[in-house]
Amino acid sequence: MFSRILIANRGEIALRIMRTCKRLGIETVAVYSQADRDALYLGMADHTICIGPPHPAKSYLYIKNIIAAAEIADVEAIHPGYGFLSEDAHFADICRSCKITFVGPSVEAMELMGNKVRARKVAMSAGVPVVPGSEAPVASDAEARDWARKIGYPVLIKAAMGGGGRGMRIAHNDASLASNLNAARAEAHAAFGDGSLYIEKYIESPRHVEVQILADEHGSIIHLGERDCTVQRRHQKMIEESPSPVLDRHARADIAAAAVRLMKAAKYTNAGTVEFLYDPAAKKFYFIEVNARLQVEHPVTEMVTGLDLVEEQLRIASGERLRWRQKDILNSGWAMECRVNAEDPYAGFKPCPGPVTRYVPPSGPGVRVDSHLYSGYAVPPYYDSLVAKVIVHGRDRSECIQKMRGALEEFILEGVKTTIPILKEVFEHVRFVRGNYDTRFIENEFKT
Amino acid sequence: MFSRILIANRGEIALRIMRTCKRLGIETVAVYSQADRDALYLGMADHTICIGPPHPAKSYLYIKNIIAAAEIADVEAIHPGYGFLSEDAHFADICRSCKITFVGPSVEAMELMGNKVRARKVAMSAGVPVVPGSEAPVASDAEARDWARKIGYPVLIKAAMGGGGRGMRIAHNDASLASNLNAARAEAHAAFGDGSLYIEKYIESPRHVEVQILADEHGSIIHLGERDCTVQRRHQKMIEESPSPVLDRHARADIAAAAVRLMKAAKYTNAGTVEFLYDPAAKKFYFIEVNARLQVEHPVTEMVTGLDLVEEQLRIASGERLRWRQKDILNSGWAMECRVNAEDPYAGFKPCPGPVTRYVPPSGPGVRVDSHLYSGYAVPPYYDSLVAKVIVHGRDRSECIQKMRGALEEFILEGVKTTIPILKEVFEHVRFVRGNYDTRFIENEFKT
Amino acid sequence: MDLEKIQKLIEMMRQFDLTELAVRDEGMEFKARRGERSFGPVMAVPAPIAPAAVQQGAPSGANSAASTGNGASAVEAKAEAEDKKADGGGTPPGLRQITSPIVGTFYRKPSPDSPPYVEVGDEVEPDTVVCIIEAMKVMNEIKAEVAGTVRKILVEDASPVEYGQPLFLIEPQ
Amino acid sequence: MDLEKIQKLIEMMRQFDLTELAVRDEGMEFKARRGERSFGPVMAVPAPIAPAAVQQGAPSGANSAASTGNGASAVEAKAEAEDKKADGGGTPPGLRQITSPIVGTFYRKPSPDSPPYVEVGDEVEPDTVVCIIEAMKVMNEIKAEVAGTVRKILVEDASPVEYGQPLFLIEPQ
Repeated sequence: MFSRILIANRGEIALRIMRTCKRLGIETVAVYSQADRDALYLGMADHTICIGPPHPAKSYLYIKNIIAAAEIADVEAIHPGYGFLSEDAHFADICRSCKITFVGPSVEAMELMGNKVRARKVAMSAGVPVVPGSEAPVASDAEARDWARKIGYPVLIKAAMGGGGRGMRIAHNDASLASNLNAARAEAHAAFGDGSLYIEKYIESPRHVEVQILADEHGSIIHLGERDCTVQRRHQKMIEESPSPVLDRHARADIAAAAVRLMKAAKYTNAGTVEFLYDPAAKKFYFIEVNARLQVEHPVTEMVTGLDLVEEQLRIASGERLRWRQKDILNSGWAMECRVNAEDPYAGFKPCPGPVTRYVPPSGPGVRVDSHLYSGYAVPPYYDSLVAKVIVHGRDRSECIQKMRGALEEFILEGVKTTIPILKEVFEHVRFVRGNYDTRFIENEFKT
Repeated sequence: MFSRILIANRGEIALRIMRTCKRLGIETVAVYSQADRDALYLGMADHTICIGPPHPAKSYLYIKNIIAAAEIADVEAIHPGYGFLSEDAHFADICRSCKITFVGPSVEAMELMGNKVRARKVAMSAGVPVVPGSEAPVASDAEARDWARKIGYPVLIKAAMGGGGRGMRIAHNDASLASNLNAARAEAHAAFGDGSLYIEKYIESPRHVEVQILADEHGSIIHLGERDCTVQRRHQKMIEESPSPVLDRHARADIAAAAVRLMKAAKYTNAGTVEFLYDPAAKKFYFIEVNARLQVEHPVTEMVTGLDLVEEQLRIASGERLRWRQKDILNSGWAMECRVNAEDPYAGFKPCPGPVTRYVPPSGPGVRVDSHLYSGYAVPPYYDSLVAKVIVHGRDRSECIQKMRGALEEFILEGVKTTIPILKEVFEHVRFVRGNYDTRFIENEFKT
Repeated sequence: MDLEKIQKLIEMMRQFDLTELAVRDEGMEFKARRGERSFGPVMAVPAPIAPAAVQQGAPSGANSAASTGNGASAVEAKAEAEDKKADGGGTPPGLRQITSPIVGTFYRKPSPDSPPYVEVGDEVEPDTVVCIIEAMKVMNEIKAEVAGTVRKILVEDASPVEYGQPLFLIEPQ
Repeated sequence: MDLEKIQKLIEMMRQFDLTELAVRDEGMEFKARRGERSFGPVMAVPAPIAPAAVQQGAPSGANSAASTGNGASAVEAKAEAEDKKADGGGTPPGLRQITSPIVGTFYRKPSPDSPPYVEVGDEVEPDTVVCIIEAMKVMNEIKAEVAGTVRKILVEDASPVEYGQPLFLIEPQ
């Protein structure tokens, strides 16, 4: 195991990773931008290094300063958390050339999974269903139209380099396809520097279901069950749970097996997530993409498995063998997570940075809050607006819903607007309680 | 189930009970003394009623105002928490005569267990080993000496009405017995209004092991495993864990079976704890007493069983049948609790009330903190100094120790002195880590 | 007078380190001044209530905030608070409160058909019964404890009352 | 009286670093004053750092609270902060800092056997190299960016330095 690592991230996930390191006796080096210099969690680190001004491009995304920090602090590994550099194969490659272990998959697996077209090919070759569509970026509008007619409208236009819902458009017929293609291409160019688009089947009422994978560097791979992240706003997850309320025993086994097959084919190592769209009416699932990193919603899996995913990541990255076989993984009960963002949910989820005047998180049996907030903390305007994750564990889904309602009710977070009010609404919504909703639930049922 | 209950307590346990009520949809009526009027947890209650000035005798122990509050708020039940009126059979009797359900055992069981001599007789009749000693208060110094010689020195002189270590003295020979008897009698008179004493075998290196019981009003009774509460200061528990590190499989089964036998014989209902002294050298256990209420350390059992003990209490009190059979109770992993008191551990555990200037509790996988504190709360000087409980759950004892070290390290609690520093020391002490200590561990090994 | 509001205002002054605050709204006027120096814990720390204030049944008032202060200005504030207490705790100048010594149900009449014990404008002696409070089926007579004139009845007949709740305003003789 | 409104007003005062605020509206009157000195964030609220301050490598100081402000008094406050910054941020009056623009290892000499780039007392021009900082095996020459005299060298040779860390104190010409 490592004796000292650098955490190339901030906020709740930096704190989360530090907690596991503390427990395992691993020294931590925390890097921070000047906007985070007063964050209390820095006090938990063994060393702290300022790596730049507030703007992420000049600090948390500035590879040169992060690597320099790793070198002067003499760390053996860098944990990238999620976001920022976590899926940057170039960064992982630099780590490797500097002989610093990147806590994540290999550069090759990251490159493979970072390209959706290549990832899709791997899936198909592994016998994992994909959403019907063009297997490569469409060369022309005519090709796009041919694909659309072959698949059948409605179709989705997606940017090859997009993600998190960015760069997606729906076309219902030839005319709307033509107009949307131009707009999507321009957007993709502006946002990702690459205007490549592909066309795929638009699934009407999908669920988002993903499978957590752990794979070591010695060929062992297991899954830790699925998470259902169907409650999203603007394609960003709001609520995650495990298990999924819409999978039956067979579908659950099939989707997990497919995920394992795919990751094996990709020679994937460390923790990763295979995301699927699931069509509950047809009982069919379709591979979307791989998230080659720890995910925001990983605590949901921790609650039902009793594992510490950050610990598993560190063990795998340090070359250990998986300590578990598939049969050792006994998911028990139900878990849910709510993401609390410093945003105004009734003004289009507008970010609301600023000082937190009072912060009293909920607690109690089966309640966990991952957050770097405290009374007096100021949410900086430069970064993601996620400020807390409320996670509950109960015997079944209805106990989870009860616990989450209680926890949200109890949560005191004053000074900034947050998504807590809309989360409370969701937990009272009859369709949520019954588990009967799709990925457009929030936009269709709530005024945001 | 009840639709509205009153919580006749304050602080962390009032908040703890409210959390479960919220989840179960039970309205809560919180009573408070004027010293607690600014406590944030009162905001979670559906109704609040001021019941008196700060002094407990005039508020939390003042039955008349509590019953009047229950009547004007029209509650169906009163949960007494721990301490205050929780073991007061007279209060339970008044509740019954006012047709308010007391969330606890019957008046008769409370009276039986409240009297140590009677409780001991029940134990003996149920075939549960007791510490050898006088079965009744000794009538004279001569009788005390006869008992002491029969049992063999050293012996313990105990006040019949004492508890929590108060009113106990050790005698090593006839001479020290004679002098200690007089002192103990005077103390018992002053403290409890009753000078009755009894004599029992003094066990040299005992562990404190207790068994959690749940019994419904329909004759079903189960145990939830044991807790080891050997780490004590001045006979008050500091650290509790489950399972006990010193019991083997047979001893564990025997002690649990003995506890169930005793509680059955006492016709005990609701949640209760049977406390034992365990002599690891002789592998023998001896019944000490029954705590006829929810205990401070109940979260330890919640962590390993996944049950919510307050929920079980409420269900039992409302007349429901136990939802579990013994075989359904699968204790998994290990759990530990640290009590954080607002005291100066290096000045004889002197209470340190006052304002909490900064409060940032630990969190993370398997970490739970039960506390009513927040940044800006002032710990009042009138009540128990317990201000927070840090509870961790892990796969095994060593993972628990790691997690607790991390949690204590992370805990920011400024403004008042607390027991956190000595708890940290305990978690580094080789004897604690090895599980090799007895109830005098703190006084023998630490400068307090 | 709403002591809680006053306390909140004073707490805000400390929290945000104000040296002066004056507010006039809805017939209430508030004016306060603090010392120039910074005071201890900046966060809204509710100080433990002084037992003296409590025994008088006065809500945790302006003086408790001041009691954590130090230096000359805190003493000033405290002295001011004591002055206020002398003329009636949280009540309008010149009036005194009768507060509930127990929890129960407040009744203005000995029985439904009887006339009320007292009405606004009535003169009372210290041992005049002004109401009864029922607790645990027992009727507890509450006496005025002061000689004067009833100026206001603060609680509706047959309402629940908590410990320390103001029941009447009396103008002492 | 609307306490929330009052609190918001007071919060605004702090947020925008006002020393006085008086409002009269809809029958409500409000007047408050805060101390002249910098109170530091009251609840240790670190305000977002203004990018301007950051590029100068100045510590997140008293001025950062002002940087979010607007309106007349905020402008005043900001001007004050700029003044402070001009005389050196956290440095002694009359001196300027050279701060590290990158993370790395600080070297005073181009090679172990060479003399140091600068010593205390040396005159420097804006493009005088004062040290090198090694990062990722690359030696980065750091220039004075100001003309003046080296008054203090703040970092030991061959020590690690973080972004924004003061390296030298220069007395400008």
